[in-house]
Amino acid sequence: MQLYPLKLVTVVGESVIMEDIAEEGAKLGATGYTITEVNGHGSRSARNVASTTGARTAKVEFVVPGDVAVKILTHISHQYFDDYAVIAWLSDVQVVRGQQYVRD
Amino acid sequence: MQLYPLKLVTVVGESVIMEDIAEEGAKLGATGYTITEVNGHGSRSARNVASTTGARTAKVEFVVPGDVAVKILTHISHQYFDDYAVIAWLSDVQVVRGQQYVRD
Amino acid sequence: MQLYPLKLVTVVGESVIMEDIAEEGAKLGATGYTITEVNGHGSRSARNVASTTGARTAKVEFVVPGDVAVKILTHISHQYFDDYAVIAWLSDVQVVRGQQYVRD
Amino acid sequence: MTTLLLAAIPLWGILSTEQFTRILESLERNLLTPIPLCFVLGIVCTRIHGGIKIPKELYYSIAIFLLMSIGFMGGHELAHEYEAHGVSTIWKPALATLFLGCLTPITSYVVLRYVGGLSIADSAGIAAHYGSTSAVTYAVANSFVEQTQHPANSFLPTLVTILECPGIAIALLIGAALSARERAAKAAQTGRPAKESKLGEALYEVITGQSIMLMAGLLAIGFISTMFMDPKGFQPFYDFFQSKGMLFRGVLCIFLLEMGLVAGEKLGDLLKVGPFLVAFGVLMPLAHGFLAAYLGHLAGLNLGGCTVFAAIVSSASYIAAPPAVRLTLPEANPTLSITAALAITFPFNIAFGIPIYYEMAKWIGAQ
Amino acid sequence: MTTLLLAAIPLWGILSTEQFTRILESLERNLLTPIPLCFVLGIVCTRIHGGIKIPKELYYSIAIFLLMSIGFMGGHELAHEYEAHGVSTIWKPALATLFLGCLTPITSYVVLRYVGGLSIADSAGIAAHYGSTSAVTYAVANSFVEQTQHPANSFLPTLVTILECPGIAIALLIGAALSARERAAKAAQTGRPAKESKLGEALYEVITGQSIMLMAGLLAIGFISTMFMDPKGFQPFYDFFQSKGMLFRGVLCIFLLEMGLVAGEKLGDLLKVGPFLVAFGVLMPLAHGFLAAYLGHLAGLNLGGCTVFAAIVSSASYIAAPPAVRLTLPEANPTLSITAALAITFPFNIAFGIPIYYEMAKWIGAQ
Amino acid sequence: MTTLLLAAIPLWGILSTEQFTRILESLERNLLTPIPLCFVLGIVCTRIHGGIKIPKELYYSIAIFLLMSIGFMGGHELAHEYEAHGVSTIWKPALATLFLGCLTPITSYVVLRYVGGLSIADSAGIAAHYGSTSAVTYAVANSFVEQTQHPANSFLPTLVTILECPGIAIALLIGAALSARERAAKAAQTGRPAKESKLGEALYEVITGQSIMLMAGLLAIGFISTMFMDPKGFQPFYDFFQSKGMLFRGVLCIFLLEMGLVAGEKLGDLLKVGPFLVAFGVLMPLAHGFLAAYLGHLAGLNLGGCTVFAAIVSSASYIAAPPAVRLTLPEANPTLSITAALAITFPFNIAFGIPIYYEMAKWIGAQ
Ligand SMILES: Nc1ncnc2c1ncn2[C@@H]1O[C@H](COP(=O)(O)O)[C@@H](O)[C@H]1O
Ligand SMILES: Nc1ncnc2c1ncn2[C@@H]1O[C@H](COP(=O)(O)O)[C@@H](O)[C@H]1O
Ligand SMILES: Nc1ncnc2c1ncn2[C@@H]1O[C@H](COP(=O)(O)O)[C@@H](O)[C@H]1O
Ligand code: NA
Ligand code: NA
Ligand code: NA
Repeated sequence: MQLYPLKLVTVVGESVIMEDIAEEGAKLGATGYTITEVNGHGSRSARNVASTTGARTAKVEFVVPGDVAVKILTHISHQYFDDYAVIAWLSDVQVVRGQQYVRD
Repeated sequence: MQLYPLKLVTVVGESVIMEDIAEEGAKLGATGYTITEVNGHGSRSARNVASTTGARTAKVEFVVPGDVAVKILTHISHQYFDDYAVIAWLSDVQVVRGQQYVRD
Repeated sequence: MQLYPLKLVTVVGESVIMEDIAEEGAKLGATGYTITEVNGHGSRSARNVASTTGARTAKVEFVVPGDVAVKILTHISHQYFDDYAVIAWLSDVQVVRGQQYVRD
Repeated sequence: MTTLLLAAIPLWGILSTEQFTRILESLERNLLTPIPLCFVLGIVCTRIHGGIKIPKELYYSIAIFLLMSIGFMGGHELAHEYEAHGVSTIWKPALATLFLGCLTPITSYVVLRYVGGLSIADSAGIAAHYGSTSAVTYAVANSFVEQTQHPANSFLPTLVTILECPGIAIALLIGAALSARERAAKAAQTGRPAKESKLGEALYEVITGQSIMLMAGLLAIGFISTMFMDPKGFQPFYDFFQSKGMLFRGVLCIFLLEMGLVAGEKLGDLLKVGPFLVAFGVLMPLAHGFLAAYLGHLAGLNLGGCTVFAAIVSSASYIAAPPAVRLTLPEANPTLSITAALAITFPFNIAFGIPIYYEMAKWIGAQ
Repeated sequence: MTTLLLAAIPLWGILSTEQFTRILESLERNLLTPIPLCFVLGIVCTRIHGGIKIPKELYYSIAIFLLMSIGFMGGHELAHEYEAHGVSTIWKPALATLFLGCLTPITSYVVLRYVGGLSIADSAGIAAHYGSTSAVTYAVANSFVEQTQHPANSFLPTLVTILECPGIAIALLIGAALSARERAAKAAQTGRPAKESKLGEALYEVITGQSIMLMAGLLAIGFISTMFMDPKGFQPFYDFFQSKGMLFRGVLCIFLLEMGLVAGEKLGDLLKVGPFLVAFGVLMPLAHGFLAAYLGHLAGLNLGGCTVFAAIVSSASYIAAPPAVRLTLPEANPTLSITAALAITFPFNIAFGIPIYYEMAKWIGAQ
Repeated sequence: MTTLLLAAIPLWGILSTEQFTRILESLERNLLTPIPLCFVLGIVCTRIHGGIKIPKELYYSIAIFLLMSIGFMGGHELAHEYEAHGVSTIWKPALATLFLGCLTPITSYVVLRYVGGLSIADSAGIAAHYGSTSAVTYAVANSFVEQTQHPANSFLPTLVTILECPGIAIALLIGAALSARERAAKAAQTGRPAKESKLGEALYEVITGQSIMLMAGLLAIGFISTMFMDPKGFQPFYDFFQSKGMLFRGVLCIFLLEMGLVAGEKLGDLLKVGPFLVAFGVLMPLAHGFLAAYLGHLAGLNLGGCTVFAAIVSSASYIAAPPAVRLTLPEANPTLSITAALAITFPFNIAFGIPIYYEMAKWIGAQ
């Protein structure tokens, strides 16, 4: 079992921006993404709009090489951190057949 | 991109206790949490009550500094491990603008 | 707080195979698993069938010792990687009362 | 099994052949209708690993509709009753309900603890389920008596609302009081601080829970709008909520299908819970049901009313009770209580209990 | 509070005692019906931390049904209207709607920015909500006038559809234009590239959003099938969607219950938003409503029509507007706009506004 | 495109001008009704990236209701039929159904593999879809013939149930048998163990799947309760489930809206699947439909019955078949089968197929 070391980027925040983030991540080099509906509470959750008004919280995950991870986090940090309730982090993962998640 | 090393605490278990765990985690120092509805199976899943009766499984995640992580895990371990179906683990994460998730 | 180092195996893919993967993981030594409904997009997502036709994406997580992790990933890689849209990775976790997730 | 058989003997002695035939006829009339048949379909489906999946959101939505409907029609009928007789016909049945709501958790606890030898926590946990009531059993019983042309007194939904809470509260208090010592001992022994009790929180959640809020709230709404609206404007709401209507009966079929799917899964646990609990799940309802029919008759309920009253008193909660018990008596094994309530008593009541209570009520003299 | 009181004085001056009594009677007739009472129940439930949980899928499903129903019945009635009078009766009200759809975001912006002193982004964001409309307010107002036996003109649903978009678009354009400079300055100061604007995207999403697509789409379907189907085949669709029917009224109760649950939660934010916004949320609708009733009357609407028209023009969007504002004016605080729209204006309209508009319309001379 | 045109020529030859006009009239009568119009709205909405989102739980709930309703009404009508004629009128159509259920997957496979040159797995996968049936196509066809005042024979729902499984089973067996060698070769070549086959599991899941369990189960329930209940008690269930009623027709609109949303998305895949599969998705149903109308007529079906029979035989499954194929023939490309079934055959049948089968049935002599 050959495993490739890659990075897992996890972003949690207002779902109104999450589809955009997923697509922007793909443009920055991610070969795919996974979105989960979640419920959340944080320091700016007052900014979060009630469920009935269509807004909720979502999580987006990207499995990407280190450089792409940094690009995605930098983009999110500039574009969204000031005005939206969002948290983002990075962790190390070992991926099966990981080469296919690295774009040339 | 400046990243801060923090801990990700993940707790999975009977959803009847998960909101309590989330709030107790906040009291112990977490600045926020993320809850996901999941389905689970484990050694004590016989204790898990059927979906129709309103009980299910949920996952709570906290991004916290190491000391808070230990406090949360210790609390959960004492209060819930004996009587409830619950699993909890810790992993390392690198968080964007991580200083804001550390309470003074 | 005594923590045990174990592995977290995460598998994301077409939900039509995810219950099977969960059960096969249990047979290979996992003491439990956690399933989450997600939405995903990847390189083979064209193979992914629309929501209305009952097929979607799901995530399965196993907390297991290293050797079981390798067994699960090897099995998934052989049985599913060629024909199904699926991604799988491994990460390091520290588990509370972790000994109970190691089968003899 | 011996327990079960021994316990059943007295029943046989009581019944004449003619009564027995009548019960069988009632059974047939009850069983061969879509509502119990959908329950059976659900069980069959689970047992053969069939693939029916009712989305849980549909299930919750139907539950909301049923509770609203029960409340609304209750308020509507109560307004008519109130205009006709004031509170004169209602206070006695209300008192009987309160009395039984306090009695049944105690009888249940005593039988479970001292006849069955279960632990304090398990006895109290199961008693909380049997002390409360099941709104769906009410709905099915009500459909049954409406089909026999003996509709129940108009204020029965009010009684369901009254019956919801006290039983859970009393059983949990018994459990908390009696198991406090055990817990303190355990805490001392392990050297760790005693766990926080969630009793107050859980009791508050039962009292302000979905069942109560929806039934009591819609009861008030039904009452007020019957009093103040002109009948033409009221009509569409009446059509939507009415318990004889196509919506109520129709969605009840879907609901019972899902109940059957869940009960079918729990059937596998019957072996685990053992013969005593199986016998308890059948005989305790019969005893409570008989008592309820009798007291209901004394309090002035009619034939349909006594039948439905017996059904709701004898039924066990599987919506409000489980989370409350799980939070306050975590050492109680939920498999025991859920299996008893959902896989034994509920099907027994739906299939056999309701027609038996009907014959009991007749025998007692209710009309 | 002073603002509120000062602003309310002129109203008192206008009303005679007899008119005041009539308003009170209308209020009672409106308030003591299931639809507003369910809203109240929802609020009460949240305030006491009660446990009603309406699955969000049920809420969305009801919203879809209501929008389809409004559209379908609109198309159906429009077909009759069209067969009887062509477009002669419709073009004036349509024009009035378009005019008010462009005016109300501007009046709202001006009042918020220059009377209230809110920031550009906050003013534009709130104005986007008040420039659009709330289909549920339409549904409740329509139920009210149907119950007073003064049904609104048949083409009102068409007007709801027309009113949905322009207000949001205009307010967002104002906000984007005026805050562009501020953003450029901030970008220069932090040395980071200016953020991408999502204005175009957001506007397209409003125009092709769920409310418009369902209402306009079903309007066309209702129109076409009324024209081409034989009445017998049309009947079941009519029964399913009709706004006087049990389904529409019944599910509206459940919907308002959920609205009450959400509004109840937002009540806690009233203190945060301050007295100015509370006054705005009550007085702006009254002003817009009066204007709408007046213009509607000039455009030929009947009594029910003027009432409903005033309700929809004065109401604030809380479905289409919030995500559009969040995406284009992210620096606007959503708590302000959502609280004003959902916790102030919506309840005010449901409980007091609609009967007041009814009396306004009468006073103006609508019949 | 050449394939398509060549294949269409014989049709033109068969039709007289008068027949052609009649077909156009039928088309108009069919197309300008809410059910197909909602489908069109869904497609339009997706193509312009409009924002309608039907919660999948609503979609599943409606599917459950439709299947229950089809089964229940089938059982109800079957009981009447049975009381009137015993099984004498039913066994021939049942046999014809079974025959076509076994034939259509084979014809489909042969055409796909040898005319279209698709791989074994793809041919068998698509054949599994076309060998089974679509309950929604049944519902739409049934609505159509009810509106033409030529209701189908009462036992058609029974035939839908019979048609569900055999086609999938036969196609999967063909696929598994023929592709076993290929797989063994590949396993040998890669040196890895051959993958486990999930054929048995998948077949069991088809047979005990949701469609069959709900339709067959409710068929039995409808039959039994018609036999044993008094008509007054039966009425609300009849009103709830009846296929001419407002609930069935109304929710069918919402269902088709969602189907349109999905089909609209798949339209983009039409280019990927190529002209052969487009032609297949139109011509195979016409061929199977004609055969079904003919055999149905021989077996004694009436005009409406032949029309609906042709519609169900010609339709392709997109609920039961896809997961079964995905599990047993994973190397088959699901885009091909789903696009053909959902984006070609389903819309074709809904819009054009059903009226054409109606004219076919007339031409054959069904009354
Ligand atoms: N410390 C935390 N741990 C886990 N999730 C968090 C944390 N802080 C915030 N979140 C998630 O991120 C979302 C936005 O957080 P915030 O920007 O702090 O309001 C919340 O709704 C949570 O789902
Ligand atoms: N080994 C495991 N890997 C992943 N999740 C687990 C594992 N064991 C337990 N879980 C999750 O934790 C819940 C409670 O587990 P248990 O206490 O073992 O019954 C289960 O429902 C699963 O969701
Ligand atoms: N780079 C990625 N990061 C995160 N999730 C991914 C990634 N690639 C694929 N996935 C997930 O895995 C599923 C199957 O991927 P694929 O096999 O690439 O089509 C997708 O639906 C996604 O949910
Ligand atoms: Na009880
Ligand atoms: Na407005
Ligand atoms: Na077919």
